[in-house]
Amino acid sequence: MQTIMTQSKVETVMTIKVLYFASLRELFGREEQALDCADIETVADVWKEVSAGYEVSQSVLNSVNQEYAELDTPVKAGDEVAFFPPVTGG
Amino acid sequence: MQTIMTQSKVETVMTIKVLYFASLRELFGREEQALDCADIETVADVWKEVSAGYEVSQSVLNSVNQEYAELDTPVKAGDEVAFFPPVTGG
Amino acid sequence: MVTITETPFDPWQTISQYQEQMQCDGEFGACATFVGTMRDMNEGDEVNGMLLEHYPGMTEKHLESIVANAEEKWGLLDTLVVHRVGELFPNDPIVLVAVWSAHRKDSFEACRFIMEDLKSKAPFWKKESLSEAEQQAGKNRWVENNTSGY
Amino acid sequence: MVTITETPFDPWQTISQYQEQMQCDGEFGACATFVGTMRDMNEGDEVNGMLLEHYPGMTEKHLESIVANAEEKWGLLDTLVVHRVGELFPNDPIVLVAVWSAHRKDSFEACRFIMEDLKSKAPFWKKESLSEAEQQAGKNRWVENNTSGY
Repeated sequence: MQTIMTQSKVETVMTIKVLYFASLRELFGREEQALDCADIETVADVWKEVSAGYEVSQSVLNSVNQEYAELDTPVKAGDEVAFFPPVTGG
Repeated sequence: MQTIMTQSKVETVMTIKVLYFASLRELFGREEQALDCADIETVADVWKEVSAGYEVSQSVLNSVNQEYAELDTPVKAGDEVAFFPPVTGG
Repeated sequence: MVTITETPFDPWQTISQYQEQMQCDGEFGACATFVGTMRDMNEGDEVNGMLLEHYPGMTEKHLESIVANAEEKWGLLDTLVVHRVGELFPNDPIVLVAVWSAHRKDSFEACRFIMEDLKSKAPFWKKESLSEAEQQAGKNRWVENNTSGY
Repeated sequence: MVTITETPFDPWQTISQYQEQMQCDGEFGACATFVGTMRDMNEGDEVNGMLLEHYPGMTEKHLESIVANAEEKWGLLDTLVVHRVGELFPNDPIVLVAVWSAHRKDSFEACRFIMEDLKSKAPFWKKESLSEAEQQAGKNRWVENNTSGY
């Protein structure tokens, strides 16, 4: 997961990539955003930053770096965090 | 199952059709025979008549008129009785 | 539909053709299938060929009653059972069961139920040829029991 | 093999072609498959179309881990999973799972396990268009939960 970067590129990585899918994408009116990672320690912190006051409920699932995660899962710069409703494939 | 017959044909129906399949067909050296139904009341009676002393075992299954049957299932003239080993299809 | 055939069949083409003439387009959300194929090994021995014997009449009746039982027990839209008889060779499809239903639980359970009932009760018997030499010498062996599928 | 595709696929032709290039001829005695197809009704409403959204990257990874789990749990010879995304219409195949094994118990159980895990955890989301008028008005509905398959 770690790559050697030039000093000028370090800045771009000091963010967390946040993705939204399905009804949450429509609710938030966006599918992706870059979040400054200052003061972010967990998925719950990410949610608080991006959700504009929406309560997190059982029907909001999340993942960190494309693996299912919990609200207390740690998040660091460069991570990809996603929020989405219960899945309905198949 | 019943048809109107001329007197001359009644005689042909006073038999039981006995069929053998798979290893039992090979053991008995025949696949079919007509058995006089005198003194035949059950599948066990049929077996005694045709088996030339072979013991009936758990690995001999039977049917009467193409439905699974037991040794004490009644058998009458015109019936089709079959003996066969455990099935191995599929 | 239940079919017993001496002719080799392609299971996927058979399902595809059967499905095309079905009258429940848009209704079925689920199709579970099972295809049994002849292997070239059994009980540790190489198998070169197989003779599949059945009880004409009783076999068809029994398979039709299995299908009727499954259709009564689960909500099925259509069911197809094809079983090969006669002379078979390794890699030949032996049996095909395909079950269509609105929801997946029904087709999964019915497909397995039909296969287990077929294996344990439908009057078919397999005789294996273990090698060409044995085959020519008529030294084949009857398969004695099917293993349980549960 | 796991494939996500925006292109409509014929499940039977897909299985047939996949099986032809498999390297286990003579070894597999059993193949259990499941095909999920789009119905024209859901929860009592007529459905005209569907948008199937997924999480590119995570979806593939998750399906591959389901397959790896199944292959570890049962003795499988090969596994194929195909899932459609994008715009779908009634009667379109949505998902295909095919599992090959030596004996039937393994393929039956693994096929159902893969489908249940896929339905409950793989990141796909369905949005239904209930009528052409609603579709034009952008009034579609997200499917909220998959029903249990057990």
